[in-house]
Amino acid sequence: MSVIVRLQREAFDAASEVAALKRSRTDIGAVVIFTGICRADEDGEPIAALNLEHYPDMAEAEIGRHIEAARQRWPLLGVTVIHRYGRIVPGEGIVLVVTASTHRQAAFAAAEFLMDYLKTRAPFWKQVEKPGGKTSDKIWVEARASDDTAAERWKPAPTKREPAN
Amino acid sequence: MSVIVRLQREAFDAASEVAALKRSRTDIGAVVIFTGICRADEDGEPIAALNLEHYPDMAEAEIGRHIEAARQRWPLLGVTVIHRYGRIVPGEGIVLVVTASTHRQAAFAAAEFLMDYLKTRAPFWKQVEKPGGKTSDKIWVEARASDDTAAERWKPAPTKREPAN
Amino acid sequence: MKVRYFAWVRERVGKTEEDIDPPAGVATIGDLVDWLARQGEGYAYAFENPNVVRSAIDKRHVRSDARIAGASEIAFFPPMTGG
Amino acid sequence: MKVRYFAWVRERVGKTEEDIDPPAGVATIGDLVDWLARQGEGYAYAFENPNVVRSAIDKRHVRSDARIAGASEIAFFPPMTGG
Repeated sequence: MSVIVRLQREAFDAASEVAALKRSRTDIGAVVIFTGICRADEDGEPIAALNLEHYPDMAEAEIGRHIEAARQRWPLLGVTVIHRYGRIVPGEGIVLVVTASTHRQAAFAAAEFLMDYLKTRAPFWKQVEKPGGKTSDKIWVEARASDDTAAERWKPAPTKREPAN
Repeated sequence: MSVIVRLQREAFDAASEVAALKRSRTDIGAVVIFTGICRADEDGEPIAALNLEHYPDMAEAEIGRHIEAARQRWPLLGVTVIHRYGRIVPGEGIVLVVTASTHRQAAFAAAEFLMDYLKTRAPFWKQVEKPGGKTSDKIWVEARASDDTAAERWKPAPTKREPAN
Repeated sequence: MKVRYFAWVRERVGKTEEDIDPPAGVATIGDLVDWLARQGEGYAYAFENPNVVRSAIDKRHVRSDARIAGASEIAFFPPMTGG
Repeated sequence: MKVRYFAWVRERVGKTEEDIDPPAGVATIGDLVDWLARQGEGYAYAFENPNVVRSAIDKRHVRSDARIAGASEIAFFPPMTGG
Protein backbone atom coordinates (compact mmCIF):
# COMPACT_ATOMS: atom_id res chain seq x y z
CA MET A 1 0.00 0.00 0.00
CA SER A 2 1.54 3.24 -1.21
CA VAL A 3 0.50 6.48 0.56
CA ILE A 4 1.95 9.77 -0.66
CA VAL A 5 1.02 13.24 0.64
CA ARG A 6 2.80 16.27 -0.74
CA LEU A 7 2.25 20.00 -0.27
CA GLN A 8 4.21 21.89 -2.87
CA ARG A 9 4.53 25.20 -4.65
CA GLU A 10 5.38 23.58 -8.00
CA ALA A 11 3.00 22.18 -10.60
CA PHE A 12 2.35 18.42 -10.51
CA ASP A 13 2.16 15.79 -13.22
CA ALA A 14 -0.71 13.36 -12.75
CA ALA A 15 0.71 10.76 -15.15
CA SER A 16 4.01 10.35 -13.30
CA GLU A 17 2.22 10.17 -9.93
CA VAL A 18 -0.02 7.38 -11.24
CA ALA A 19 2.98 5.55 -12.71
CA ALA A 20 4.73 5.72 -9.32
CA LEU A 21 1.65 4.40 -7.54
CA LYS A 22 1.16 1.50 -9.97
CA ARG A 23 4.83 0.54 -10.16
CA SER A 24 5.32 -3.23 -9.95
CA ARG A 25 1.75 -3.90 -8.77
CA THR A 26 -0.52 -6.17 -10.81
CA ASP A 27 -3.45 -6.35 -8.38
CA ILE A 28 -4.80 -2.87 -9.18
CA GLY A 29 -7.98 -3.06 -11.27
CA ALA A 30 -9.18 0.55 -10.99
CA VAL A 31 -7.49 3.93 -10.71
CA VAL A 32 -9.41 7.18 -10.18
CA ILE A 33 -7.59 10.47 -10.68
CA PHE A 34 -9.16 13.76 -9.65
CA THR A 35 -7.59 17.06 -10.66
CA GLY A 36 -8.92 20.39 -9.37
CA ILE A 37 -8.01 23.16 -11.80
CA CYS A 38 -7.84 26.94 -11.47
CA ARG A 39 -10.56 28.42 -13.70
CA ALA A 40 -10.24 31.75 -15.53
CA ASP A 41 -13.21 33.15 -13.66
CA GLU A 42 -14.76 32.92 -10.20
CA ASP A 43 -18.50 33.63 -9.88
CA GLY A 44 -18.53 35.10 -13.39
CA GLU A 45 -15.65 37.57 -12.76
CA PRO A 46 -12.32 37.10 -14.58
CA ILE A 47 -9.34 36.32 -12.37
CA ALA A 48 -5.59 36.67 -12.90
CA ALA A 49 -4.56 34.01 -10.39
CA LEU A 50 -5.37 32.27 -7.12
CA ASN A 51 -3.02 32.67 -4.17
CA LEU A 52 -3.23 29.79 -1.73
CA GLU A 53 -2.22 30.25 1.90
CA HIS A 54 -1.91 27.15 4.07
CA TYR A 55 -0.99 25.94 7.57
CA PRO A 56 1.79 23.54 6.57
CA ASP A 57 2.11 21.09 9.49
CA MET A 58 -1.60 20.88 10.13
CA ALA A 59 -2.42 20.44 6.43
CA GLU A 60 -0.14 17.44 6.19
CA ALA A 61 -1.47 15.92 9.45
CA GLU A 62 -5.11 16.55 8.49
CA ILE A 63 -4.74 15.02 5.02
CA GLY A 64 -2.96 12.03 6.57
CA ARG A 65 -5.84 11.51 9.01
CA HIS A 66 -8.39 11.54 6.19
CA ILE A 67 -6.39 9.08 4.12
CA GLU A 68 -6.28 6.82 7.17
CA ALA A 69 -10.07 7.14 7.53
CA ALA A 70 -10.48 6.26 3.84
CA ARG A 71 -8.26 3.19 4.25
CA GLN A 72 -10.40 2.01 7.17
CA ARG A 73 -13.47 2.37 5.03
CA TRP A 74 -12.47 1.02 1.60
CA PRO A 75 -9.98 -1.67 0.45
CA LEU A 76 -7.42 0.66 -1.13
CA LEU A 77 -4.15 -0.36 -2.77
CA GLY A 78 -2.72 3.15 -3.09
CA VAL A 79 -3.50 6.82 -2.38
CA THR A 80 -1.68 9.95 -3.52
CA VAL A 81 -2.71 13.48 -2.50
CA ILE A 82 -0.83 16.53 -3.75
CA HIS A 83 -2.01 20.03 -2.81
CA ARG A 84 -0.32 23.13 -4.12
CA TYR A 85 0.09 26.46 -2.34
CA GLY A 86 1.30 29.88 -3.53
CA ARG A 87 0.30 31.50 -6.82
CA ILE A 88 -1.64 29.38 -9.33
CA VAL A 89 -2.78 30.74 -12.70
CA PRO A 90 -5.87 29.67 -14.70
CA GLY A 91 -5.50 26.27 -16.35
CA GLU A 92 -3.05 24.96 -13.73
CA GLY A 93 -3.87 22.14 -11.33
CA ILE A 94 -4.48 23.00 -7.66
CA VAL A 95 -5.04 19.57 -6.15
CA LEU A 96 -4.49 15.97 -7.26
CA VAL A 97 -6.09 12.90 -5.66
CA VAL A 98 -5.28 9.42 -6.96
CA THR A 99 -6.90 6.29 -5.54
CA ALA A 100 -6.27 2.70 -6.58
CA SER A 101 -8.20 -0.44 -5.69
CA THR A 102 -9.12 -3.86 -7.02
CA HIS A 103 -12.56 -2.65 -8.10
CA ARG A 104 -13.91 0.69 -9.22
CA GLN A 105 -16.44 1.39 -6.46
CA ALA A 106 -13.79 1.72 -3.72
CA ALA A 107 -11.55 3.90 -5.89
CA PHE A 108 -14.41 6.27 -6.81
CA ALA A 109 -15.81 6.49 -3.27
CA ALA A 110 -12.42 7.13 -1.64
CA ALA A 111 -11.49 9.84 -4.16
CA GLU A 112 -14.80 11.65 -3.61
CA PHE A 113 -14.51 11.28 0.16
CA LEU A 114 -10.99 12.72 0.18
CA MET A 115 -11.98 15.65 -2.05
CA ASP A 116 -15.05 16.49 0.04
CA TYR A 117 -12.88 16.57 3.16
CA LEU A 118 -10.03 18.48 1.55
CA LYS A 119 -12.54 21.19 0.60
CA THR A 120 -13.88 21.65 4.11
CA ARG A 121 -11.20 20.46 6.56
CA ALA A 122 -7.75 20.89 5.02
CA PRO A 123 -6.28 24.24 6.17
CA PHE A 124 -5.91 26.04 2.84
CA TRP A 125 -7.36 29.44 1.95
CA LYS A 126 -7.77 30.76 -1.58
CA GLN A 127 -7.39 34.43 -2.41
CA VAL A 128 -8.47 35.70 -5.82
CA GLU A 129 -6.09 38.03 -7.64
CA LYS A 130 -8.04 40.22 -10.08
CA PRO A 131 -6.50 41.33 -13.38
CA GLY A 132 -4.55 44.60 -12.88
CA GLY A 133 -2.79 43.51 -9.72
CA LYS A 134 -3.87 46.18 -7.21
CA THR A 135 -3.76 45.04 -3.57
CA SER A 136 -7.40 46.11 -3.19
CA ASP A 137 -8.24 43.55 -5.86
CA LYS A 138 -7.25 40.60 -3.67
CA ILE A 139 -10.35 38.92 -2.28
CA TRP A 140 -10.58 35.84 -0.06
CA VAL A 141 -12.79 33.14 -1.56
CA GLU A 142 -15.80 32.37 0.65
CA ALA A 143 -16.49 28.82 1.73
CA ARG A 144 -19.38 27.18 -0.15
CA ALA A 145 -22.27 25.72 1.82
CA SER A 146 -22.53 22.98 -0.82
CA ASP A 147 -19.05 21.79 0.17
CA ASP A 148 -20.15 21.39 3.79
CA THR A 149 -23.18 19.43 2.61
CA ALA A 150 -20.96 17.19 0.47
CA ALA A 151 -18.68 16.41 3.43
CA GLU A 152 -21.64 15.75 5.76
CA ARG A 153 -22.78 12.71 3.79
CA TRP A 154 -19.69 10.70 4.80
CA LYS A 155 -20.26 11.17 8.52
CA PRO A 156 -20.97 8.05 10.55
CA ALA A 157 -24.26 7.84 12.44
CA PRO A 158 -24.01 10.26 15.39
CA THR A 159 -23.41 7.71 18.14
CA LYS A 160 -20.01 9.01 19.21
CA ARG A 161 -19.17 12.71 18.98
CA GLU A 162 -15.91 13.87 17.48
CA PRO A 163 -14.08 16.62 19.33
CA ALA A 164 -14.06 18.95 16.33
CA ASN A 165 -16.90 20.77 14.56
CA MET B 1 -18.04 20.56 -25.46
CA SER B 2 -15.65 17.85 -26.61
CA VAL B 3 -17.01 14.30 -26.93
CA ILE B 4 -14.64 11.55 -27.99
CA VAL B 5 -15.50 7.83 -28.24
CA ARG B 6 -12.90 5.40 -29.48
CA LEU B 7 -12.80 1.61 -29.67
CA GLN B 8 -9.28 0.48 -30.35
CA ARG B 9 -6.93 -2.47 -30.17
CA GLU B 10 -3.95 -0.33 -29.11
CA ALA B 11 -3.05 0.87 -25.61
CA PHE B 12 -4.18 4.39 -24.65
CA ASP B 13 -2.42 7.22 -22.87
CA ALA B 14 -4.63 8.96 -20.30
CA ALA B 15 -2.41 12.05 -20.09
CA SER B 16 -2.59 12.89 -23.79
CA GLU B 17 -6.38 12.30 -23.83
CA VAL B 18 -6.81 14.73 -20.92
CA ALA B 19 -4.54 17.29 -22.60
CA ALA B 20 -6.65 17.06 -25.78
CA LEU B 21 -9.87 17.51 -23.81
CA LYS B 22 -8.55 20.54 -21.86
CA ARG B 23 -6.95 22.22 -24.85
CA SER B 24 -7.66 25.96 -24.93
CA ARG B 25 -10.41 25.76 -22.32
CA THR B 26 -10.11 27.78 -19.09
CA ASP B 27 -13.58 27.08 -17.68
CA ILE B 28 -12.81 23.52 -16.54
CA GLY B 29 -12.47 23.31 -12.76
CA ALA B 30 -12.54 19.54 -12.26
CA VAL B 31 -11.35 16.54 -14.27
CA VAL B 32 -12.04 12.93 -13.24
CA ILE B 33 -10.12 10.15 -14.97
CA PHE B 34 -11.07 6.51 -14.50
CA THR B 35 -8.82 3.74 -15.77
CA GLY B 36 -9.89 0.10 -15.63
CA ILE B 37 -6.83 -2.14 -15.59
CA CYS B 38 -6.27 -5.83 -16.36
CA ARG B 39 -5.28 -7.53 -13.09
CA ALA B 40 -2.89 -10.50 -12.87
CA ASP B 41 -5.59 -12.67 -11.35
CA GLU B 42 -9.33 -13.18 -11.67
CA ASP B 43 -11.16 -14.68 -8.66
CA GLY B 44 -7.82 -15.68 -7.13
CA GLU B 45 -6.57 -17.58 -10.23
CA PRO B 46 -3.57 -16.23 -12.17
CA ILE B 47 -4.31 -15.15 -15.73
CA ALA B 48 -2.07 -14.66 -18.78
CA ALA B 49 -4.33 -12.16 -20.56
CA LEU B 50 -7.87 -11.03 -21.22
CA ASN B 51 -9.29 -11.31 -24.73
CA LEU B 52 -12.07 -8.84 -25.38
CA GLU B 53 -14.67 -9.51 -28.06
CA HIS B 54 -17.03 -6.68 -29.01
CA TYR B 55 -19.89 -5.72 -31.33
CA PRO B 56 -18.25 -2.72 -32.99
CA ASP B 57 -21.11 -0.62 -34.38
CA MET B 58 -23.40 -1.22 -31.45
CA ALA B 59 -20.65 -0.52 -28.89
CA GLU B 60 -20.00 2.87 -30.40
CA ALA B 61 -23.72 3.70 -30.63
CA GLU B 62 -24.41 2.48 -27.09
CA ILE B 63 -21.55 4.45 -25.55
CA GLY B 64 -22.67 7.54 -27.48
CA ARG B 65 -26.21 7.16 -26.10
CA HIS B 66 -24.92 6.95 -22.53
CA ILE B 67 -22.69 9.99 -22.98
CA GLU B 68 -25.75 11.86 -24.28
CA ALA B 69 -27.72 10.74 -21.19
CA ALA B 70 -24.87 11.95 -18.95
CA ARG B 71 -24.83 15.34 -20.71
CA GLN B 72 -28.58 15.71 -20.12
CA ARG B 73 -28.04 14.99 -16.47
CA TRP B 74 -24.88 16.92 -15.53
CA PRO B 75 -23.28 20.17 -16.81
CA LEU B 76 -20.29 18.60 -18.55
CA LEU B 77 -17.58 20.43 -20.49
CA GLY B 78 -15.96 17.34 -21.98
CA VAL B 79 -16.20 13.53 -22.08
CA THR B 80 -13.76 10.98 -23.49
CA VAL B 81 -14.42 7.22 -23.50
CA ILE B 82 -11.88 4.77 -24.90
CA HIS B 83 -12.52 1.03 -24.74
CA ARG B 84 -10.00 -1.51 -25.97
CA TYR B 85 -10.69 -4.87 -27.57
CA GLY B 86 -8.45 -7.80 -28.44
CA ARG B 87 -5.71 -9.17 -26.20
CA ILE B 88 -4.83 -7.21 -23.06
CA VAL B 89 -2.15 -8.36 -20.60
CA PRO B 90 -2.04 -7.70 -16.83
CA GLY B 91 -1.10 -4.12 -15.97
CA GLU B 92 -2.53 -2.68 -19.19
CA GLY B 93 -5.55 -0.38 -19.30
CA ILE B 94 -8.84 -1.78 -20.64
CA VAL B 95 -11.08 1.28 -20.46
CA LEU B 96 -10.58 5.02 -19.97
CA VAL B 97 -13.30 7.49 -18.98
CA VAL B 98 -12.50 11.19 -18.65
CA THR B 99 -15.11 13.74 -17.55
CA ALA B 100 -14.62 17.49 -17.16
CA SER B 101 -16.90 20.05 -15.55
CA THR B 102 -16.84 23.36 -13.70
CA HIS B 103 -17.22 21.62 -10.34
CA ARG B 104 -16.20 18.24 -9.04
CA GLN B 105 -19.61 16.73 -8.23
CA ALA B 106 -20.72 16.61 -11.88
CA ALA B 107 -17.38 15.20 -13.05
CA PHE B 108 -17.41 12.42 -10.41
CA ALA B 109 -21.07 11.51 -10.92
CA ALA B 110 -20.82 11.38 -14.72
CA ALA B 111 -17.67 9.22 -14.63
CA GLU B 112 -19.30 6.72 -12.24
CA PHE B 113 -22.52 6.71 -14.28
CA LEU B 114 -20.63 6.00 -17.51
CA MET B 115 -18.57 3.22 -15.92
CA ASP B 116 -21.62 1.55 -14.36
CA TYR B 117 -23.33 1.54 -17.76
CA LEU B 118 -20.26 0.43 -19.69
CA LYS B 119 -20.03 -2.59 -17.39
CA THR B 120 -23.60 -3.73 -17.96
CA ARG B 121 -24.74 -2.32 -21.32
CA ALA B 122 -21.75 -1.88 -23.63
CA PRO B 123 -21.44 -4.97 -25.87
CA PHE B 124 -18.01 -6.26 -24.80
CA TRP B 125 -17.22 -9.75 -23.52
CA LYS B 126 -14.09 -10.69 -21.62
CA GLN B 127 -12.46 -14.09 -22.00
CA VAL B 128 -9.74 -15.13 -19.57
CA GLU B 129 -6.61 -16.71 -21.03
CA LYS B 130 -4.93 -18.94 -18.44
CA PRO B 131 -1.14 -19.32 -18.31
CA GLY B 132 -0.05 -22.14 -20.63
CA GLY B 133 -2.21 -21.10 -23.54
CA LYS B 134 -4.34 -24.23 -24.14
CA THR B 135 -7.67 -23.54 -25.86
CA SER B 136 -9.44 -25.33 -23.01
CA ASP B 137 -8.00 -22.70 -20.69
CA LYS B 138 -10.07 -19.92 -22.26
CA ILE B 139 -13.01 -19.05 -20.04
CA TRP B 140 -15.68 -16.38 -20.54
CA VAL B 141 -15.90 -14.03 -17.57
CA GLU B 142 -19.33 -14.14 -15.93
CA ALA B 143 -21.31 -10.94 -15.41
CA ARG B 144 -21.31 -9.75 -11.80
CA ALA B 145 -24.63 -9.12 -10.06
CA SER B 146 -22.99 -6.18 -8.24
CA ASP B 147 -22.49 -4.45 -11.59
CA ASP B 148 -26.20 -4.71 -12.33
CA THR B 149 -26.96 -3.26 -8.91
CA ALA B 150 -24.53 -0.38 -9.53
CA ALA B 151 -26.21 0.48 -12.83
CA GLU B 152 -29.71 0.24 -11.32
CA ARG B 153 -29.14 3.22 -9.01
CA TRP B 154 -29.03 5.66 -11.94
CA LYS B 155 -32.40 4.62 -13.30
CA PRO B 156 -35.12 7.26 -13.29
CA ALA B 157 -38.27 6.57 -11.28
CA PRO B 158 -40.22 3.87 -13.20
CA THR B 159 -42.88 6.11 -14.74
CA LYS B 160 -42.02 5.38 -18.35
CA ARG B 161 -40.69 1.99 -19.40
CA GLU B 162 -37.68 1.71 -21.63
CA PRO B 163 -37.90 -0.86 -24.43
CA ALA B 164 -34.78 -2.70 -23.23
CA ASN B 165 -34.19 -4.84 -20.15
CA MET C 1 -32.72 -10.63 -41.99
CA LYS C 2 -29.18 -10.87 -40.67
CA VAL C 3 -28.48 -12.46 -37.31
CA ARG C 4 -25.17 -12.00 -35.45
CA TYR C 5 -23.85 -14.00 -32.51
CA PHE C 6 -21.20 -12.99 -29.97
CA ALA C 7 -18.99 -14.60 -27.29
CA TRP C 8 -20.25 -18.01 -26.09
CA VAL C 9 -23.49 -17.71 -28.04
CA ARG C 10 -21.31 -17.47 -31.18
CA GLU C 11 -19.16 -20.42 -30.06
CA ARG C 12 -22.18 -22.64 -29.36
CA VAL C 13 -24.03 -21.76 -32.60
CA GLY C 14 -20.73 -22.14 -34.47
CA LYS C 15 -21.25 -19.03 -36.64
CA THR C 16 -20.54 -15.32 -36.31
CA GLU C 17 -23.52 -14.39 -38.49
CA GLU C 18 -26.06 -15.72 -40.96
CA ASP C 19 -29.07 -14.69 -43.02
CA ILE C 20 -32.30 -16.24 -41.83
CA ASP C 21 -35.85 -16.40 -43.10
CA PRO C 22 -38.07 -17.45 -40.18
CA PRO C 23 -41.63 -18.60 -40.95
CA ALA C 24 -44.64 -16.33 -40.53
CA GLY C 25 -45.74 -16.38 -36.89
CA VAL C 26 -42.23 -15.63 -35.59
CA ALA C 27 -43.14 -12.11 -34.49
CA THR C 28 -40.99 -11.31 -31.46
CA ILE C 29 -37.45 -11.87 -30.24
CA GLY C 30 -38.86 -14.55 -27.93
CA ASP C 31 -40.50 -16.34 -30.90
CA LEU C 32 -37.22 -16.12 -32.84
CA VAL C 33 -35.25 -17.63 -29.95
CA ASP C 34 -37.73 -20.53 -29.76
CA TRP C 35 -37.43 -21.10 -33.51
CA LEU C 36 -33.60 -20.83 -33.57
CA ALA C 37 -33.33 -23.28 -30.65
CA ARG C 38 -34.93 -25.91 -32.91
CA GLN C 39 -32.40 -25.41 -35.77
CA GLY C 40 -29.81 -27.86 -34.45
CA GLU C 41 -27.75 -29.01 -31.50
CA GLY C 42 -25.51 -25.90 -31.35
CA TYR C 43 -28.54 -23.60 -31.40
CA ALA C 44 -30.28 -25.64 -28.73
CA TYR C 45 -27.18 -25.36 -26.52
CA ALA C 46 -26.77 -21.60 -27.15
CA PHE C 47 -30.40 -20.90 -26.22
CA GLU C 48 -30.82 -23.57 -23.54
CA ASN C 49 -31.54 -20.84 -21.00
CA PRO C 50 -33.28 -18.13 -23.04
CA ASN C 51 -33.45 -15.79 -20.01
CA VAL C 52 -29.66 -15.50 -19.97
CA VAL C 53 -29.16 -14.60 -23.64
CA ARG C 54 -29.45 -10.86 -24.39
CA SER C 55 -30.62 -9.44 -27.69
CA ALA C 56 -30.37 -6.31 -29.81
CA ILE C 57 -32.29 -5.10 -32.85
CA ASP C 58 -30.41 -2.74 -35.15
CA LYS C 59 -27.77 -2.06 -32.45
CA ARG C 60 -30.16 -1.29 -29.61
CA HIS C 61 -30.85 -3.51 -26.60
CA VAL C 62 -34.33 -5.02 -26.68
CA ARG C 63 -36.36 -7.36 -24.50
CA SER C 64 -37.81 -10.68 -25.60
CA ASP C 65 -41.20 -9.14 -26.31
CA ALA C 66 -39.74 -6.75 -28.90
CA ARG C 67 -41.23 -7.23 -32.40
CA ILE C 68 -38.77 -8.14 -35.14
CA ALA C 69 -40.77 -6.87 -38.14
CA GLY C 70 -38.63 -4.44 -40.14
CA ALA C 71 -35.39 -5.36 -38.34
CA SER C 72 -32.33 -5.53 -40.57
CA GLU C 73 -29.85 -6.86 -37.98
CA ILE C 74 -30.60 -8.90 -34.88
CA ALA C 75 -27.87 -9.90 -32.40
CA PHE C 76 -27.71 -12.46 -29.59
CA PHE C 77 -25.04 -12.43 -26.88
CA PRO C 78 -24.35 -13.22 -23.20
CA PRO C 79 -24.62 -10.62 -20.42
CA MET C 80 -21.93 -8.02 -21.09
CA THR C 81 -18.64 -7.97 -19.22
CA GLY C 82 -16.83 -4.92 -20.58
CA GLY C 83 -15.53 -1.91 -18.72
CA MET D 1 1.42 29.48 24.42
CA LYS D 2 1.84 30.22 20.75
CA VAL D 3 -1.08 31.50 18.68
CA ARG D 4 -1.10 31.50 14.86
CA TYR D 5 -3.44 33.36 12.54
CA PHE D 6 -4.22 32.59 8.89
CA ALA D 7 -5.87 34.27 5.88
CA TRP D 8 -8.18 37.19 6.78
CA VAL D 9 -7.90 36.50 10.51
CA ARG D 10 -4.14 37.07 10.09
CA GLU D 11 -4.72 40.25 8.04
CA ARG D 12 -7.14 41.71 10.59
CA VAL D 13 -5.02 40.86 13.64
CA GLY D 14 -1.97 42.13 11.74
CA LYS D 15 0.31 39.27 12.86
CA THR D 16 1.09 35.76 11.64
CA GLU D 17 1.79 34.52 15.18
CA GLU D 18 2.52 35.61 18.74
CA ASP D 19 3.15 34.24 22.21
CA ILE D 20 0.35 34.98 24.62
CA ASP D 21 -0.21 34.58 28.34
CA PRO D 22 -3.94 34.81 28.98
CA PRO D 23 -5.14 35.31 32.58
CA ALA D 24 -6.43 32.46 34.72
CA GLY D 25 -10.09 31.85 33.95
CA VAL D 26 -9.45 31.65 30.19
CA ALA D 27 -10.11 27.90 30.03
CA THR D 28 -11.60 27.18 26.60
CA ILE D 29 -11.17 28.29 22.98
CA GLY D 30 -14.35 30.35 23.42
CA ASP D 31 -12.86 32.11 26.48
CA LEU D 32 -9.66 32.78 24.56
CA VAL D 33 -11.56 34.30 21.63
CA ASP D 34 -13.44 36.61 24.04
CA TRP D 35 -10.16 37.66 25.65
CA LEU D 36 -8.33 38.18 22.32
CA ALA D 37 -11.25 40.25 20.96
CA ARG D 38 -10.53 42.78 23.74
CA GLN D 39 -6.80 43.15 22.89
CA GLY D 40 -7.27 45.89 20.28
CA GLU D 41 -9.14 47.04 17.21
CA GLY D 42 -7.63 44.46 14.83
CA TYR D 43 -8.47 41.61 17.19
CA ALA D 44 -12.00 42.92 17.66
CA TYR D 45 -12.44 43.00 13.87
CA ALA D 46 -10.94 39.51 13.39
CA PHE D 47 -13.26 37.97 15.97
CA GLU D 48 -16.33 40.18 15.38
CA ASN D 49 -18.30 37.07 14.45
CA PRO D 50 -16.79 34.34 16.63
CA ASN D 51 -19.00 31.66 15.06
CA VAL D 52 -17.26 32.13 11.72
CA VAL D 53 -13.68 31.79 12.93
CA ARG D 54 -12.39 28.20 13.10
CA SER D 55 -9.78 26.97 15.55
CA ALA D 56 -7.19 24.24 15.99
CA ILE D 57 -5.19 23.04 18.99
CA ASP D 58 -1.88 21.39 18.18
CA LYS D 59 -2.87 20.94 14.52
CA ARG D 60 -6.29 19.37 15.10
CA HIS D 61 -9.64 21.03 14.51
CA VAL D 62 -11.46 21.83 17.77
CA ARG D 63 -14.74 23.43 18.73
CA SER D 64 -15.10 26.52 20.93
CA ASP D 65 -15.72 24.41 24.04
CA ALA D 66 -12.32 22.68 23.72
CA ARG D 67 -10.07 23.28 26.76
CA ILE D 68 -6.74 25.00 26.08
CA ALA D 69 -4.79 23.73 29.10
CA GLY D 70 -1.62 22.01 27.91
CA ALA D 71 -1.87 23.34 24.35
CA SER D 72 1.39 24.38 22.78
CA GLU D 73 0.01 25.86 19.54
CA ILE D 74 -3.42 27.33 18.94
CA ALA D 75 -4.53 28.54 15.49
CA PHE D 76 -7.43 30.71 14.30
CA PHE D 77 -8.53 30.90 10.68
CA PRO D 78 -11.57 31.37 8.39
CA PRO D 79 -13.58 28.45 6.97
CA MET D 80 -11.27 26.52 4.67
CA THR D 81 -11.40 26.91 0.89
CA GLY D 82 -8.78 24.47 -0.35
CA GLY D 83 -9.21 21.58 -2.73
